[in-house]
Amino acid sequence: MALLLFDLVLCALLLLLAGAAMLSRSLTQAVTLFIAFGVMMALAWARLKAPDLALAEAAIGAGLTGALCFTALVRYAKQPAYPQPALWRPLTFIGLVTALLLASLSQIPLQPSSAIPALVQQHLPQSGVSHPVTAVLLNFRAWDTLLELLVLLLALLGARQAPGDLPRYRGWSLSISWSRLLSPLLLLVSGYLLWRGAAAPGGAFQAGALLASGLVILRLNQQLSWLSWRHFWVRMLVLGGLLAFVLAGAVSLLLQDLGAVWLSWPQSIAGAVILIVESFATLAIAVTLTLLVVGEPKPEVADA
Amino acid sequence: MLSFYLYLGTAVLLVGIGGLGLWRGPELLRRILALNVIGAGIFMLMVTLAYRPVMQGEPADSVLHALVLTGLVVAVSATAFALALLGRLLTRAD
Amino acid sequence: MTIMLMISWLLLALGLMFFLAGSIGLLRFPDSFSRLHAVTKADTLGLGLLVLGLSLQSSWREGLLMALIWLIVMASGAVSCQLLARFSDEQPSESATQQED
Amino acid sequence: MSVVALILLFSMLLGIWRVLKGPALLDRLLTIQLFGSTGVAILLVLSKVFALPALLDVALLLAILAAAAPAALVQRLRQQKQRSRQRTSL
Repeated sequence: MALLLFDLVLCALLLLLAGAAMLSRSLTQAVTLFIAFGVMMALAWARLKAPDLALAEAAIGAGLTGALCFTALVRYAKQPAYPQPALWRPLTFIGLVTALLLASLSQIPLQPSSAIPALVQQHLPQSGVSHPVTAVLLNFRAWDTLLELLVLLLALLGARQAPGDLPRYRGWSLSISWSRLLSPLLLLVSGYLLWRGAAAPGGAFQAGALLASGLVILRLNQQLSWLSWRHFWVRMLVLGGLLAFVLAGAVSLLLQDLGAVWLSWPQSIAGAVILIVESFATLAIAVTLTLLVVGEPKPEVADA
Repeated sequence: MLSFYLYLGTAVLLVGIGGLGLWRGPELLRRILALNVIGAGIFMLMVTLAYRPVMQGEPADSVLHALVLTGLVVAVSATAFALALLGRLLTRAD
Repeated sequence: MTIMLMISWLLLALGLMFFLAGSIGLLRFPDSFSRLHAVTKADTLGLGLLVLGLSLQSSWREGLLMALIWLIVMASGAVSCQLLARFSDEQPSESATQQED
Repeated sequence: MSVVALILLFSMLLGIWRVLKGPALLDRLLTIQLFGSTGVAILLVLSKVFALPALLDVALLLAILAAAAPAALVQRLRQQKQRSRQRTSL
């Protein structure tokens, strides 16, 4: 009973935050509400027993999205206020569509009819890891993960074509030393998440997102000035995830018999291959997201 | 049972709210936020569908969880790309 | 065992009281700085009591992890309180210098 | 035990009013702070309710990031003020 009430309040909070973010007059308020919405989504994933997603959402929603949106807000600094458009026409149309969608929800069967989860459970012992989500991401559907790394790379290359012009600024010493104090802990927890991914919720995406949040926070506090695209090894780190993936695919193709499928690992070394690929993927995800979020600062701008 | 439909309904309503924000705007930044809200609604629909086996005492559907996990990271990178374009646009408007 | 459980629930209830007090403070206090005070202090203490109450019902490993979480939240409450206060303190003065320019 | 989570969630609901009302930016940032610490508490309680120890890791992660995020965000917002000041001096 209390759990049902909990669900009710959680859903009400989610809808309230999203609605207020869309309709609020000030953009700063909208961004603040959206960040709070991200934290609430992490709670919703925890409630729906998806701890993997809760980990990723907490890292992305509480760290990366905040930095991204506040950077955008900085650019909106002196824009004139936009007039508020009328509400009734979009509201009628969207309300109608949403009502139809809501009515169609009763068609969703309560019993899942897909046979795929059973297949995953059946092949889990041969995958090299014991956590099903990691097995799906890095073994059964390794193609998806490979292509996702490609998408990340493309996003970074695209964003590099549109550089911003944010000046550097000197931070407070309290904030700088606090971020320095936290950084070993962030590194430790990312490593822990990566290692745990074999047997429990965790893995490359969560560890990469957390590491990226940590790096972003350090970058915003004037640390890690070497972390930019100009540096050769940073570029190698960005490419490393894809390269390790393709290399692992090629090597395991050679090790297996003729007729083996691309990106299927030999069973005896599957665990090791997954760990190596995941380590490189974590670093690649972390560095790519960091560069995407903080961008390149202008070479030198005088302090205030 | 009731919670299941509650979360399904919330997912659909989130998509609706996001669609409203996407239509109405008026700032581009708010439209990007609206796309993220629509994405959150769709992810929630998928995770709620993955929750169905839990109601029968089985583990949740890991394939859907993996899909949503991929989606979360792709969504944040797409948002970052969109915001970079937005930043460029605002710089030129100055 | 039942006494432990009772103590645990007592601590949980106390912790909840501090959380609610923090939220009510955020709602009702007259100016931003007292609201800052309410949120960063009351919630930290509430979380501490909650962690204590929960760790009476769980294994020592989980208890240790929860204690670590509490330490982080406590330190961050203190630091972010300072940073936020300094940030809002800077706002009026900056606009004043801007007018002088 | 889920009653505890419910009450915590309710205290978050109270905080929303402050984001909507403002008036200063500080008040809005404060609500994010409140959401961070209360969210950590809810995750701890949920991990007990569902017997899912993995949620403790989520709470740890949220605690670290909620700790570090305000510091970083405040830096960015100070850039905003610097930027608008540069603009007016040009």
